[in-house]
Amino acid sequence: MSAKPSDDPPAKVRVQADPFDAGAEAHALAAGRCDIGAVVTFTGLCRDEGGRLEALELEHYPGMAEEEIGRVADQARQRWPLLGLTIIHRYGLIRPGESIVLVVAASSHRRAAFEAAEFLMDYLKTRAPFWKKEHLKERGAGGWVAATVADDTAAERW
Amino acid sequence: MSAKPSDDPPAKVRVQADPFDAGAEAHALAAGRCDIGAVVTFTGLCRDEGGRLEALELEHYPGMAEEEIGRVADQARQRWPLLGLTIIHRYGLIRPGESIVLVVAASSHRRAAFEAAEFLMDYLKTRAPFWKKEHLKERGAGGWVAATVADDTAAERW
Amino acid sequence: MKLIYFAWVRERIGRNEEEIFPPAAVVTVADLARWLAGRGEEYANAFADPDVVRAAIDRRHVQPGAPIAGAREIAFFPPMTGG
Amino acid sequence: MKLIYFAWVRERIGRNEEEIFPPAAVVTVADLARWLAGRGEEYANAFADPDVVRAAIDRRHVQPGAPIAGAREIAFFPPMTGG
Repeated sequence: MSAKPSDDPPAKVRVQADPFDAGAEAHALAAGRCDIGAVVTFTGLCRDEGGRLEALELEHYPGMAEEEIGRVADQARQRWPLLGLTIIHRYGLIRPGESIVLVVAASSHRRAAFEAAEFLMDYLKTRAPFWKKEHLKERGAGGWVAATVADDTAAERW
Repeated sequence: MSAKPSDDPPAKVRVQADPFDAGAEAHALAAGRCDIGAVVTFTGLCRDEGGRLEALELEHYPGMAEEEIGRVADQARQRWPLLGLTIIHRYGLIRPGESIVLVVAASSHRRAAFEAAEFLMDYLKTRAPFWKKEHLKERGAGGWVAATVADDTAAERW
Repeated sequence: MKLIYFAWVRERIGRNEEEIFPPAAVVTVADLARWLAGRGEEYANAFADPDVVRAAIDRRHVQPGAPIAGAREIAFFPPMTGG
Repeated sequence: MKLIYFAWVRERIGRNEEEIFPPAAVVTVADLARWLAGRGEEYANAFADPDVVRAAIDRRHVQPGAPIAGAREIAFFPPMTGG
């Protein structure tokens, strides 16, 4: 499948400390349109790792974070015929149960929306300049979360 | 991957004429929980097919629709370790831009949530007893939408 | 037993549902479809391509070879187009 | 040129950023990492496993062999764990 990003609405990319409203973002993407047949929304949340975790601290590279997400978004828009795309990534202190990242991909058919959303998450995991540090309930500041081979492998699928 | 459906919360399955709020359903699934790391929400919407379509009329088999969706949901819960699952399918007259179907799958990791949501949509397309009839702007009642080979092929992947 | 029809199968036959009493020789879903097709033009039209029409017994999908004995409700319908 | 550090690279070096003036023999990102590692224990510690530390030049990911000539800002950081 091919698509011309120049004809599509640009991706909406935001890097912010504040929480976001996933439902409102997904709704905004499709509101007033009659050509969208499928909207896939991915929300990544902070887990407490079996009660061990007090919070995650997300450090990011200001400027590059937005730019790199924008580049990954452009890749997705070149590979799939998307009719809308929103990506939001939070930084700062995030508690278990809170959202960290949002990807909303809209297309006329479901396969493109699913594939683009999954591609974007795989790529954000390995290319977006964010680093997670654990804050533990028991001992305070824990270590930096290690990158996983599984995430690298997932990104190499595409 | 394996999971014991008996230990999981049951899937929430609804077949209804009324619209639904995708964001509220996704939020309800994860609210108050700290073990969910990924929520994938799929919304299927009515397209106007380039302005041709006035509305879709969805006929369904009352009783069997809920039961068959429940069976497909059980299959998904057996194949992936889901921490929450909501499926809503509308029937009746649906206008372009309105939502038709919702799948929300929650898991601790993204791969299971993505795969389960995609599996569910592929299976709902070919197994849930719903039939779409087109109402055209120009000539009134159109024909019944034909099942596509692509949908059958998609369901056979799993 | 009760028969129930959906979508263009329903429209071609001209009714939503009916009670039927097929002869003993009608054993499978495929037998039933053939027997129905012989009941008149509207049925013949609905079952013109027997490979296309799908069936459910008591709200579960079945193959053409499925026995109908003991069924309370048998549904005939086109390939599904939900989702 | 300006160097900028993130996560445990930043913590080990003990600063967020600094201006540096490497000698002309430092041509690539890998050269720069080796040169930095020789500046003291905290740098040696940060670049102990040079295959692990990633780099960006002017906010774009680069490979160790990338030339640093003309760079305004070079960042060093561990493998990313966002998403």
